[in-house]
This record gives sequence, C-alpha cells and structure tokens, in this order.
Amino acid sequence: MTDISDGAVPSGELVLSLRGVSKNFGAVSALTDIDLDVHAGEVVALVGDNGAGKSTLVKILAGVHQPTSGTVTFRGAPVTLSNPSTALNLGIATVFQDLALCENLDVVANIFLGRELNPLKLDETAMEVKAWTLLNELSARIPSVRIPIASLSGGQRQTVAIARSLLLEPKLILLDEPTAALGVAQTAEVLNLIERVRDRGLGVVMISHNMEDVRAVADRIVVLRLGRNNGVFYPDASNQELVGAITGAADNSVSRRAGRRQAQSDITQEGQI
Amino acid sequence: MTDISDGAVPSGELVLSLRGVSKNFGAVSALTDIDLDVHAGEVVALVGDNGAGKSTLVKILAGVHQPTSGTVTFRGAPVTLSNPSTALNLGIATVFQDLALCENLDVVANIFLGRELNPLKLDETAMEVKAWTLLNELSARIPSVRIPIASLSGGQRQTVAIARSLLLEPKLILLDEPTAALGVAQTAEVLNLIERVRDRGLGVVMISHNMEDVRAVADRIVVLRLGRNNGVFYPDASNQELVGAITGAADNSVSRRAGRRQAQSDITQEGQI
Amino acid sequence: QSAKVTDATVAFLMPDQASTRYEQHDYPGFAAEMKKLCPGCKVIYQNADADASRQQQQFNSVISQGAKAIVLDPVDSTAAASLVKLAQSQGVKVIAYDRPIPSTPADFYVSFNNEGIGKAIADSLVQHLKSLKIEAGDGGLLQINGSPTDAAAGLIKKGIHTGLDTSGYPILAEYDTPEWAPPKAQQWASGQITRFGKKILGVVAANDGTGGGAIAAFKAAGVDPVPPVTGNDATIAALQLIVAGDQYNTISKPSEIVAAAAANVAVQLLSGETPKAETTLYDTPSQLFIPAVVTAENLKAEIIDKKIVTAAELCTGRYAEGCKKLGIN
Amino acid sequence: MTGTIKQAPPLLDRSDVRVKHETGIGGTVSAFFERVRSGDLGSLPVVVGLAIIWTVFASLNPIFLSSNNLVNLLFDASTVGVISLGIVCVLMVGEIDLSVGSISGFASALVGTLWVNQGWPVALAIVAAVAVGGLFGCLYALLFNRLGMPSFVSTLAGLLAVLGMQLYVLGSTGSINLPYGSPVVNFGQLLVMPHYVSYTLAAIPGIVMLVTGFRTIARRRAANLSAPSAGSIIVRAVAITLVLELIVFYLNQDRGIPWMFGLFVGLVMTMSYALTRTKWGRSMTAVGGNREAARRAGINVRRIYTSAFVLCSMLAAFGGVLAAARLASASQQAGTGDVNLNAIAAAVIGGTSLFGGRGSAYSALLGIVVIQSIANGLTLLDLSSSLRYMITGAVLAIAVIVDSLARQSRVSHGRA
Amino acid sequence: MTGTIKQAPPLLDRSDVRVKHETGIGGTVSAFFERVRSGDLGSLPVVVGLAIIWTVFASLNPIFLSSNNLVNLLFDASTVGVISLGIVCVLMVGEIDLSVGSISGFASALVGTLWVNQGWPVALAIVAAVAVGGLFGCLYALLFNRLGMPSFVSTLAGLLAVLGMQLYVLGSTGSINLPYGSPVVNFGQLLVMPHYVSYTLAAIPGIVMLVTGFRTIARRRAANLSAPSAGSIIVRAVAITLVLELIVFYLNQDRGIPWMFGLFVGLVMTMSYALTRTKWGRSMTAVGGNREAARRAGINVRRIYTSAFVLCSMLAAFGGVLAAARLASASQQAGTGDVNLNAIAAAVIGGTSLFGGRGSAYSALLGIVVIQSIANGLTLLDLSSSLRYMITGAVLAIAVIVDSLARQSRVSHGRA
Ligand SMILES: Nc1ncnc2c1ncn2[C@@H]1O[C@H](COP(=O)(O)OP(=O)(O)OP(=O)(O)O)[C@@H](O)[C@H]1O
Ligand SMILES: Nc1ncnc2c1ncn2[C@@H]1O[C@H](COP(=O)(O)OP(=O)(O)OP(=O)(O)O)[C@@H](O)[C@H]1O
Ligand SMILES: O[C@@H]1[C@@H](O)[C@H](O)OC[C@H]1O
Ligand SMILES: [Mg+2]
Ligand SMILES: [Mg+2]
Repeated sequence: MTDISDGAVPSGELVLSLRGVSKNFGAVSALTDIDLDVHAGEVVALVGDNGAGKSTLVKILAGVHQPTSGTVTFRGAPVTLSNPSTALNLGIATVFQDLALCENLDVVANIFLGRELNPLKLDETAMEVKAWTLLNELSARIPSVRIPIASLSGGQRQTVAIARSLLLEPKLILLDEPTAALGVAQTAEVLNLIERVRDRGLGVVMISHNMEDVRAVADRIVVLRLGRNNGVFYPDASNQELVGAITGAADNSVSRRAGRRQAQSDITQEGQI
Repeated sequence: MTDISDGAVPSGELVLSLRGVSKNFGAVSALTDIDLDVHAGEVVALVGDNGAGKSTLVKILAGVHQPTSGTVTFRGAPVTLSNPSTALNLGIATVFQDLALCENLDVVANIFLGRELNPLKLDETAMEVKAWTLLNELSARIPSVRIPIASLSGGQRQTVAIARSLLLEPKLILLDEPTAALGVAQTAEVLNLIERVRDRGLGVVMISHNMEDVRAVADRIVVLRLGRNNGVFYPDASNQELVGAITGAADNSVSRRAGRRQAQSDITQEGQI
Repeated sequence: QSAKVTDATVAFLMPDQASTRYEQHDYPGFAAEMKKLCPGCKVIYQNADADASRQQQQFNSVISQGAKAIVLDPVDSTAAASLVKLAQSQGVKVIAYDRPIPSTPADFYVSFNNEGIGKAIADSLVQHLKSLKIEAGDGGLLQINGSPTDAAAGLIKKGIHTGLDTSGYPILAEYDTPEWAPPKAQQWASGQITRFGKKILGVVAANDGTGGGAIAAFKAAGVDPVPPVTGNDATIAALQLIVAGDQYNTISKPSEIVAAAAANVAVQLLSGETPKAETTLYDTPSQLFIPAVVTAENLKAEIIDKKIVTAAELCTGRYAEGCKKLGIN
Repeated sequence: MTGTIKQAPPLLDRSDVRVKHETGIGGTVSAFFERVRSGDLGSLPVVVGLAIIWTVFASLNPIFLSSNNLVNLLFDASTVGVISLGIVCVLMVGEIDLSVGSISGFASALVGTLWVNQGWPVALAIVAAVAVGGLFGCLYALLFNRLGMPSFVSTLAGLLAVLGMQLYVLGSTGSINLPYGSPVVNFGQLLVMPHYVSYTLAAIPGIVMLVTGFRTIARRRAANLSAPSAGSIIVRAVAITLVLELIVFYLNQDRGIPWMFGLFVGLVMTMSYALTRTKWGRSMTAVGGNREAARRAGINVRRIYTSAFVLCSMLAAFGGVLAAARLASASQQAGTGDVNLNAIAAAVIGGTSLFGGRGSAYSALLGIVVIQSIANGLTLLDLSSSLRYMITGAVLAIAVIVDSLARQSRVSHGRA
Repeated sequence: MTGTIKQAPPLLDRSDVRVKHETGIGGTVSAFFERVRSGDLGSLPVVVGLAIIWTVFASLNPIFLSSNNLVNLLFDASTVGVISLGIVCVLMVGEIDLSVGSISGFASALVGTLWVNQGWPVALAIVAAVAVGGLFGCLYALLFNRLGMPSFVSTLAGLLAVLGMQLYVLGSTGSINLPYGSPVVNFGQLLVMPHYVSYTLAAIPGIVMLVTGFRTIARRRAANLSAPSAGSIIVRAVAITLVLELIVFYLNQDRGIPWMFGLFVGLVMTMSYALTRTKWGRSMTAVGGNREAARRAGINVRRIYTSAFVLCSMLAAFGGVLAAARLASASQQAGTGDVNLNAIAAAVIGGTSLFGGRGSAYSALLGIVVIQSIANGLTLLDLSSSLRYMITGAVLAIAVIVDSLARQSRVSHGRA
C-alpha cells in the first residue's frame, strides 16, 4: 500500500479530467465546481457523506445527467457526454448505485443488454456460458441465470450489475458503491477484480462508504462534501482525517461513538479485572 | 461486549420464535427448516452469503411472504402473519432491503405513510416537524423534506426508511441491511440507535454484511447458508470463524485475499527495508 | 303454383340500434307474419350494431345455419354488394330491406324510401312556415343530418336538400351528427342559437333523437316558443313532444307493414314463386311504401287510430292534457 | 447528537446550504420565474394551450367569446366533467374504467324509467341510479382484488354488459322524455346562480387561502419551520379573487354561472381536498405510486382500490343523470360514442398520469374545458364532418404540445 | 478462484443445491404438473377459457363447431388480428395506439381510391396505404420522442384526424366496392389452402422444434450446460404436430384453411421470432420494462419507440387493407366502432401487459380468437341486442377469469 502513496501524481496517461463541473437540480446545487483527475492504472476512491453528490458526479460521467457547467476531458479531448451510449462508446463502463437493471428480463439478458451476441439470431447458449463464467468469477450464488432479475436478492442483483460492466473493453470503470449489498466473499472478489482491472491499465473510480475497502484498493481518495471538493487523501491517511473531511467536523458521531465505546469497554474491562 | 457472550440464553422475554420455517419459490427452496429465537432487549444479527435467504426470512416475519411450512410464535402465541398490516399491528416494524418507499411521495408523506396524523385534515406542520426531528437524530443530510423520494440519493432514502420504522412503538424491529448505503456518520448513528432501542427492551434483528458493525452491536449472530441454519455465534467469535460459516469453507476468497495481501505487504516491506 | 315451403330457415338482419324501430317493430312484425305464413319456418334475427364487418359475419353465420332466404338491411349499402354475390353463389335469396343495394341487384327490395323521407319532412316543414306566412328575410333553417359514416343518413340528407334547396329558405348551417348522438346535436344547435338567435326559423333534423336534441337546445337557451323542428321514426318520445307542441313533425313508420311484406316476399321466393313487383329500383324488383308525415293535426289518425301506438302509452302523466286537445283519450 | 442540533441553523428546514430559498413577495415572483424557466409549471401550460385555442376560435368567430356561448360551454362541460372526475380516481391508483360511458347511459335510463315511467320521486330515482352505479364499481373491485383481473378487461366486459342493460331497460320505449319544466331538467338547462351568489362564491377561494395561509404561517413559525411570507399569500389571494370575480362578472353579463357547473366545481374541490389533505388521498397516491410499498406500510390496499372503483362508477352514474337532465331525455345513445374517451382524455390532458400515483382533481376540470372548447368552437364554424374531425385532432394535439414542451424542459432540469 | 470452480458440479447451471431439477420425459411431465400446481401456466388458462366458451356455444348450437363456421371464424379473426399484432408492439414498450381503427379505415379508403378510382396497380396501392400508415407512426414517435407527448393523447388526436381524412378521401362516393373476383377480394373471401399445403405447413412447427431442439441440446452439452432431454423434445414436437394436423384435418372437411389466416399466423410467428430471438426484440422488452435502464445500457431508446409506433401503424394499415378485401369494400364505417377496442382487448386478453415489458406475439392470435369466438357464437343464437351485449360482457369476463385465477396462484407461489 505504502508503495503508491509516495507518488502524488501517478504515472499513467490522464484518462479523465473534470474542471469546474456543477450540477443544479432546480433550486438544489448538487455539485459545485468539481475538479477531478483519473489516470490510467489508477483507482480513485470517491467518498463523501450521504447526498454529497457522488452519484450525481458518476451519472454525469456516464452520460445520464448533463452538467450545468464545467468541462469534461476524456483522454485529452474535451467531450460532451450527452447520453449513456456516447459514454459507453468512449469506453466508460458504469455500475450504478441503483443498478439500473430490467426486472422483467432474466440474468443473461440483463448482462448482455445492448451488447447481445448475434443480433439477428441471439446466441443464447454462448451468452449463458459467458454469464456463468462472469458470475463465477465474482463468487456469485445465483440459482439460475434464466430467472427474471425481479426474483433475485439484493446482493445477487448487484453482482449481475457488476458482471455487466466487465463485458465491455472499457478505458474507465465507474463503480458506485459496488459492494454495498455484497456478502463478504463477493466483496473480496470485487476488490480483487478492481486490482486486476487497475493492473490492466484501466482507470477506476470507486465510490464507497467503507473506509477499509477504500483504503485497501484506492490509490487516491477524493472527498466530496455538500457538492464541493473537500480534499484529496492517500490510503495512509488516518481514519480520523478521512471521517473529519467527510463529515466536515472533527467532533462527529463517528468519533463520539468510538470514544464512548472505548470508555465503556474500559469500564467493563476494569470491572472484569 | 464480552459481558453478554457468556450467557447463551439472554434474560429478556422470548419475543419471537421460529420453528421449522421453510419457503419455496417454485423450484427454488429459499429457506429450509429455519429455527430462530429473539428475546426482548436482544440484538440478533442475521448474516449469510448473498442469496442465503436473509431477506426472505425478514419478509416472512413482516407478513410480506407466507412461509411454505413451519410455525411463528410471537410473544408466546402462535401467529399467522398473513399480510404486512397484521405484522405492523402486532408491533413488528421493518426496514426492508429494497426500502419500499413511494417514489412519487415526498419525504414527510413516506415517513408517515399509513400512520398520518389527523386522517381527515392532515396535520402537515406537525408531521414535518416530527420528520425533521427523526432525520436529524440520524444525522441525515436531506435538502428538503418536501421533495419526492425519487430525487434523493441512495443513502438519503435509506435514512428515510429507517426514520419510518422509528415512528411506531414496536416490540420487534427488523433491519435488513440498514447501513448498506449509509455514510460513516449515519452508520454510527444507526448503530447508536440500535443500542438505544435494545436498551429500551425491544428485540432487534439486524442483517448486515459488515462483520465489524455486526460484532459492534449484536448479542448473538445467527448464520444462514443456502437457506439453512448454519450455526450461532457470539460477538467474540473470530472473523475467520464467521466468514467460514458464511461461505461454508475455511478456504474462501476472503481468507485467500487476506493471505495474499499479507504476503504482498510482507514482500513490499522486505523490499523497503 | 309450386309447393309452399313448410320448414325453411329465414334470416332477418338489421343494421343498428340507433333507431329503435328495428327491434321494436320490424323484427316482431316480420316474425309474426312468418308465423302466419309458414309456422314451421325458423327465423333468425341479428342486429349488426352499425358495424359493416359484423354484418358480414352475421351473414356468413346465418348461411352456415342453413338460411335459404335473407332479409338484409345493410349497414353499408355499397359494401352489401359482396354479400349479395356471396349468397347468390350459394343459391340463397336476398331481400334488400329498408336500404337499397344499388350496385348489385338483390332478389327483391322492400322499403320505406329514405330519400323520400328526407324530402317529406323538409317539405312538410317548409309548407308549415309558408302557411304561417313566415318570410325568409335574413333568417333560415338549420339542418341536422345523421351520422357521417351512415349511408342511410346520406340518403336522408340528400332528400332534405332536395326539399330545401328550392324552398326559398336558406340553410344557415348544417351538421353531420356523429353516431346520431342527441347530445352532440344539442351542443351543435346551442352553438347555432348563440350564432343566429332569432334568425332560426326552423330545424330539419334527420331523426327524432337529433330533433329532440335540437329542441332541448332551444329550451335551454330560453327560446320560447321553440321554432318548428322535424323528426323521423315516430318514437313515443317524439310523439309526446308533438303532443306537447315542442316538435313539429315526424315520420310514421309502421314498420310492421314493410316487415310483413318482406316476409311475404321471402316465403314466395322460397316457394319458387316470383313476388309481384310494383316498381324497379336499381334493377331490383321493388315494393316501396310511402311513409306518412305525422304532425299534431294527423297524429290521432295516423298513429292512434292505426293502432301503431296506444293512447295509454302516449298520454302518460303530463301529456294527458295535450292528448285531450288533440282529441285522443 | 446534541452537537448536530447545536450546529443547525434556526429553521429546521433551512439547514441545507445547497438549497436556494427565496423570501418575501419579490422572492415569490422570482421563484415563479425560476420555475417557469426550468419548466416546473403545474397546470400553466394547459392553461396557455387553452388560451391559444380560445384566441384562435374567437378570431374566427367572435361569438365564441360571447358570455352566452361560454355559459353553454359550462353547461356542456359539467356532465362529462363529473364522469372525468371519477376517472381521475381510478387513474390515481393506476387502474382504468372503460365502462363509465355505459354506466352513465344506464343511470340516465334508470332515472328515466323509475321517475317518469314508474312514478318514483325524482330524488329517490337519482339515488337509486347512483347506487346501482356504485354496485358496478364494487364488482370491478371484487374481480380486481380477489381474482386479480386487470381493470382494463373487467371494465371492458362491463362496458358491453351495462350497455346491454341500458338497451334492455329502454327496450320497450326507446327513449324517455324527462318533463320540461321539472326541477331536474331546469337544473340541467336553465338554472343559473343569482349574481350576488356567484360573486360571493368567487370570493371564497381567496378568503380560504388567506385564512389557512395565515394559520399555516403561524403554526410553522411556532414549530421553527420556514413559512411563506404574509405578503406572498396576500398577493396570491388577491390575484385569484380578481381573476375569479372578473370571470364571474363577464359571465353575469348574460345568464350567469350555471348551478350545474357550480356543482361540478364543488365536486372537484371536494375531491381535491380529499386527495391532497386526507389520509385516504395519501393512500390513493401511495397505492398508485408503489402498490407494494403501500401494502408494506400497512395500508389496506384492497379497500383503497375498492373506494376508487366505487367512486368512479358512482360519479359516472351521477354524470349520466346530469347528462339526462341536460338533454331532457334518456336515450339509447346516452353514454355511447365518445363519452368514455372524452372522460379519460380530459383527465389525461389535465395532467393525470395513466400509470398511477400522479394527478389532481383539477385535471378533470381543466381537461374537459379544453375538450369542450374545441367542440364548442367548431360548432360555430361551418365545416364538413371530415374537416371537423381533422381539426379536432389537430387542436387537441396543439393543446397538449405546450404541456409536453414544458414537461420536456422540466425533465432536462431534473425536476421530473 | 480455481477453488470455486473445483467445487462446482460438472454442469455450469446446476451448481445451486436449492433448485430442484427434473430430467427426462418423466421429469418434463412432472415439471409440467408442478407448474400447473403453482399456477405458472403461460397461455394455458386462456386456452382453457376458450375451450369452455367453445363447449358452451357448441352445446347451444352444434353448428358452432361445424368446420364451415370455424373457417368463417378464421377469416374474420385475421383482419383485426393483424391490427392487434401491431398493438402488441406498442404495448411491449408500454405505450398505446388508439388510432389503429382509424388508420385501418383510412388505409382501406386509400386502397379503394388509388386502385379502383385512380387505376393504380393494386400492389402499389396496398404498398402506398401501408406506407402512409407508417407515416402516422413516425409522427407519433416524433411527438413522443421529441416533445414527450404521451401516446394516449397523440394517438387520440390521431384517431380523430385520421378518421377525418378517411371521410375526406371517401367524401364524394361514400364507399367504394373492390371488384368482386379480383385477386385481393378472393384472398379476403374465398382463397383457402389446398389440403396438401395446409397439412405440410402444420407439420413445420414440429419439425422446426425437433431440429432446433437437437441443435440446442448439442450446443449446450458442448458448453457444459444442462440440456433438455431428447425424449422430452420429441414428445413435445409430436404432440404439437398431432394437434395441428388434427385441426387442419377438421377444417379441411369443409373449405380448408384460409390463406388470409395463414398470412396472419405467419406474421404472428415472424413477430414472435423478432421479439424473442433478436436484439431488437430484447431491446423492446427492456425499454418496456425499465426505460431508464435500457437507456443506460446504451440502447437507442428513441429508435426503439419509433420502430414500435411505425410497426403498429403499418400493421394497422395492412389490417385495414385485409378488412377491405374481406368486405370487398372500402367504406366510411371501416375501422370505426369497436375495431380499436377489440384490437387492444385481444392483445390484453392474450396476456400482453398494458404497462409494458411483458407480452408475446401469440397473445394477438389467442386474444382475437377468443373475441371472435364470442362474437361468432352469439350470432348463432337468436338474441336481442341487449342480451347479446350482456352476454358478450359476461363471457369475456369468464374467458379471463381462468387466467386471473391462474395468475393469483402464480403470485402466491412467488412466481409473479
Ligand atoms: N433528480 C434529482 N432531482 C433533484 N435532486 C436530486 C436529483 N438527484 C440527486 N439530487 C440531489 O442531489 C444531491 C446529491 O445526490 P447524490 O445521489 O449524488 O448523492 P450521493 O453522494 O451519491 O449520496 P449517497 O451516498 O447517499 O448515495 C442530493 O441532495 C439529492 O437530493
Ligand atoms: N420472489 C421470488 N421468486 C423467486 N425466487 C426468489 C424470490 N425472492 C427471493 N428468491 C430467491 O431466494 C433466495 C434468497 O433470497 P434473499 O433475498 O432472501 O437473499 P438474501 O439472503 O437477502 O441475500 P442478499 O444478501 O443478497 O440480500 C435467492 O436465491 C433468490 O433468488
Ligand atoms: O329510421 C332511420 C333509418 O331509416 C335510417 O336508415 O337510419 C336512421 C334511422 O333513424
Ligand atoms: Mg450515491
Ligand atoms: Mg437481502
């Protein structure tokens, strides 16, 4: 871990660069003046409180929302991501927080949606084999790939959404809380996966609320707070520092809870001793 | 923490007791022969792999699904939870994994849904005040409680769902991955909340994939695997033990990843030294 | 004289519900006459609800059921040509009823004359206005036609134009009533009342329903007295309006007469006889009944005395007084 | 925890720094323009569409805007409007009723038979007809709740079956005249409000707005919540009162406001209150938005569906009675033709979603006025049937295009 | 990772211990009964409903089941059936087209005018009519994609406008007879398949099932996936061939299978292939199920909507041409009345959802046969119109009750 934190600017090509990106929803300014860089072979973790604007940022990069102002540069050229297929064609693959799966289609159909093999005579067998391969790679436990998404558990759905994003040959992968609903084994596989993907020279943006996971795979940690940049950290930053930047106060519920538990366990231990 | 683990059977009244509960969805047996007890003033954590059947179990207790076989006893009397309002009337409040909010209603309306103040002339002011109070308790960051749920972030929605469940005076609270989408501060508040609720003598069932959170608040940890009981643990169980029970193998992706990382960091450190 | 039929199947296919006469008069009349002429014969009755393709289905169906003669009141007079062809290719006799089938001659045609009806109501109204010495001046008449998608309505419309075009009274405005719907007629008439006000000297409406709608519009606009409004079909509701002095005329269609004639023709055709034709229309041997225009003056003679409607049915409640004035008890 | 509360600014709902808030009268005005710019306009676009239609028709024939003609328009709008109000109920829960036309026709036939032919007291006949209407709603609800039969299918079956009953009831007579001069027919054709009544009624919305507005301000201030400024409430109340009184003044130049229209508007306002300010209305919206979430919240979903279906068919029956009064006749054609489509279209044009969970009682009012304006405007022009159909279609499209454009802009501003 | 694979059983898709799998012919049979028990029946319930209807009508009038009558039924079913097939397309994406009736009528009027009156070659006239139909679809798609106008409103406007055009085109003449004896009219009224052709065609589905079935088995085995047993495929293929040949045999007792019905079934099968086995069909289902998810998957959502609207209105136009051929006339009534409702109802009764994302081309076939059976059966009974309406409604409800009951049971077994 420490081997990366020393270099402030990673070596890979600058894949993505945002300057002054803002997004308003009516009277709400979800994002204000955001700057962000992602290099090839780099995992950037995007962290922040609930409603900090992380998903909004990802959706802008995925072409789902259009920014109110600001510029996006992708592999050196300024781009307008006017819809999701533009982003996909540029090589930006996204796992959305709300997953964006079609509940009425089965697992195979969802994984291959928009990228079906053999458009005029769908090759169901080949697609099914590929689907199982991807899912097994993620340690998924899915009873059948021929049942509609509607009857899958939360974690199973999330695995399907992640499997989707592996189908492309993207330049940049955006993962919005990819492990939120995953079991311990599946989480470990996804973290492995992120590392493999990074090693293949892709840029990765990962959003997570789990500081441990973030620290485990991120090369750089970008903090958003109330829609604004609130500092860049490296995996060796202390928990305290990170949580402070996220919540905007050194005295926050996390630190208070930690303090209280410490005190409590001291008392208990004293009592037991 | 260790003060509880020594007593295998907690002292409070037996709030809920399941015996031999099974649930089939067509050809899939989601749950087989599940036994579970929850006492007053006890937090039971329900853990298991994705698709293990945790949410199915919670839905049976919330009256959403009916079990294929088995009995449910609530506060000493056998009950049939034929629909959600039966469960709510018995005093079982639930936060569902899929949140089950009405996207077209605003935050206040969702929190009070089914329990509006002053049915013939809704008391919007009182409801709004109460909503803000509940949300502030959870450290929620919500721009306005008068916008439809559809425009909230994932974590904001989860906070709303949790706030909903606090409105009742329940005997038993079921929380299905309540912190999955929450930020660090909000997670800490929810854990605080669970402890407060337990101290008020309620029974709590919490599902989570985060072993740290589980260990922090649970009095007992019940493991499900492939729809069956797979052991009961106490918070002092080792991570290895728990993960082993969840994945069903000592050699699993979690342990492998841990091992690999350990080895890697050893090498790095050696190289650096 | 060839052998009289004793057990044939005869179909009676009517076009729609818009006029109640088909179910209330035509079919009962036909069935009664058939019973008299051929007690062993079976009569199949169908109504196409103004749907030409449904009528085709019904036509096919009665042939499947063994009908050897079909009395057909076509929804669409033009389209019915193919039905006639189909029947004749299978040796089934077709009697055009009520509405003619111009392009392909049926075996016989029995009817009131729709174009004649249109002309009759228009003429009757014009005469009435003239007898009241009402000058056209800058006033004129409203014309309310039937459904734009109904061929029979087209014939009535043509007849009305024949009657009005030479009358000296200009047509202020004209309207095709979708589905013959009275509320539509009312709405349109209301608009014309705001537009033309007192200039409206009378309304030629193609049937009693649309005429009733026009009367309602005048009443609602507070126009008193209501200018003369025509009708057609002699429904009880319309006769009552005539009794009350709100409607000027209607057409009495004692359809039982036509229906009985059709039954006679059917039995003759089935027996291999050639029915006697009074005239030929569209190359079809025809028997055309001239319907009577009914106004307050001849209502008793045309309706009550001919037992088309009983005094008890007509003179209910508030109409009793008006009846008395017309000498009906 | 105390920390969080300490940090919070004085007003509970103004703690988020990302939200722009406007205050005072100036704020209200600028917030309004901000909303217009971002396309969040409520029913304004349809009103604009309506204004365009009116301008065009008025320029083609000035009589269109004569108060006499507008009074006709209000009479005609009331009957289908009441039916459309029922449609709003079923659409709110994401269902449909295709049989409202038939039910309205059957109800008018029943009133005709029971009152005129059987000699029942007219009030009793009306109550009976509306109750019978309600029975059909019960039946649909039963089929829906117990058998899960889609309402599209059950009410399609109902459309046919009830039409059969209507024909059967009228069978022997064809159509039945409702006596001219009877109170019911007068109500449907002539009765208008005395001028002082209409002026008074037109003042009420403004007064209610003021009273509840000030009460809300007081309560919200007391509860430490932001409150609208007194000025903005006064401005709005005055504006609405002015507009309403002007309309009333104009219509009073001729006959005045029909009582029947007053009844319709009264029903719309009651329904609006029920949908927005009661637990029942909240439950309707919830069931229409997410049935399963509503069920999990403990709402008796079946009862909500039943109430929607029953209300819809009772209003349809009542609308049928009004239509009979308007025409002074109960005929076999009553309720056939485009009554169904017009009733549904009015609700949809007014902004109620076909897919449930979004709508308002006012959409029935607005939508039916649009539809009737087109019909009425065209009756004043001498057009062939074919042109009439084409123009109706085109004008309908235009009326909604404005709304669609506004919605587009709303979506692109993240307000959908 | 290798560990996971090592633990997995040989077949990729049989690794989950919680799922029961049936194999072989016995397995197929018992799986079928398990499905029946849990209510997962596909279109079986509607077929059962149909069987009930047929039994009742046959017992009331044996002529109902005469092959002559059934052949008539097939002729009649084909025209609205084709229109209904188009409706399936728009319903799949969660939209509606209320103007199919008008478009079919306009298309028949166009063919009449262009061919009979203007002397165009008949094929060209048909192509022109279908193309013009497609234009309306384009227009709806444009209004929907660019302005977000709900299809309910745009096609309602279309319903009126196109009806106006139909009246306009037929204006001077009212209706136009298509020449009796011309190939088109013969096709619509008389042409049936020679017996050997119908027997051959009826064998094809079974053969295709066998060939693709065995190919699939081979491919899946090779890919280490579970595969259906050869026995079960043979059983199914034989069963379907037997049923089809029996039907053909029965109908060949009289005239035989109409070519027009053959064309309709061919269209249904093509559409079914397109919806289930092509990328386009997958996209249609996805857009209907979750439009936003489909968009995020890079699907050109606008193009999908356009294809649905255009296909629907082209099929409507083509159905109108067939209806004109069937009637040998293009009239002002063509496409009015209940064509719209029947076409939509057929799709819904056959099991296509009004809310998008769920449906099949076969629902048009099944639904229209149900509707035509009711209509046809009732024409064989001597009934007054009022009774006929009531009974049609009731029978329609019964046909769907079976399906609804099955769905209920499916839901309670967690299969919804
Ligand atoms: N479509 C929308 N309309 C209005 N407001 C929106 C919309 N989408 C997001 N917002 C607002 O923008 C802010 C940022 O939302 P976003 O989803 O980006 O948060 P986030 O950082 O992803 O939070 P979380 O950790 O909870 O997922 C929130 O306050 C939210 O209410
Ligand atoms: N309605 C349903 N129909 C069919 N199968 C279902 C249905 N609901 C759940 N299942 C199946 O039951 C199994 C258990 O699902 P459940 O949602 O209980 O898992 P879970 O333990 O909550 O998993 P996660 O951690 O991913 O939330 C899964 O394999 C799922 O596919
Ligand atoms: O009686 C009229 C009939 O002759 C005509 O064909 O259709 C309309 C009826 O009113
Ligand atoms: Mg987010
Ligand atoms: Mg779960």
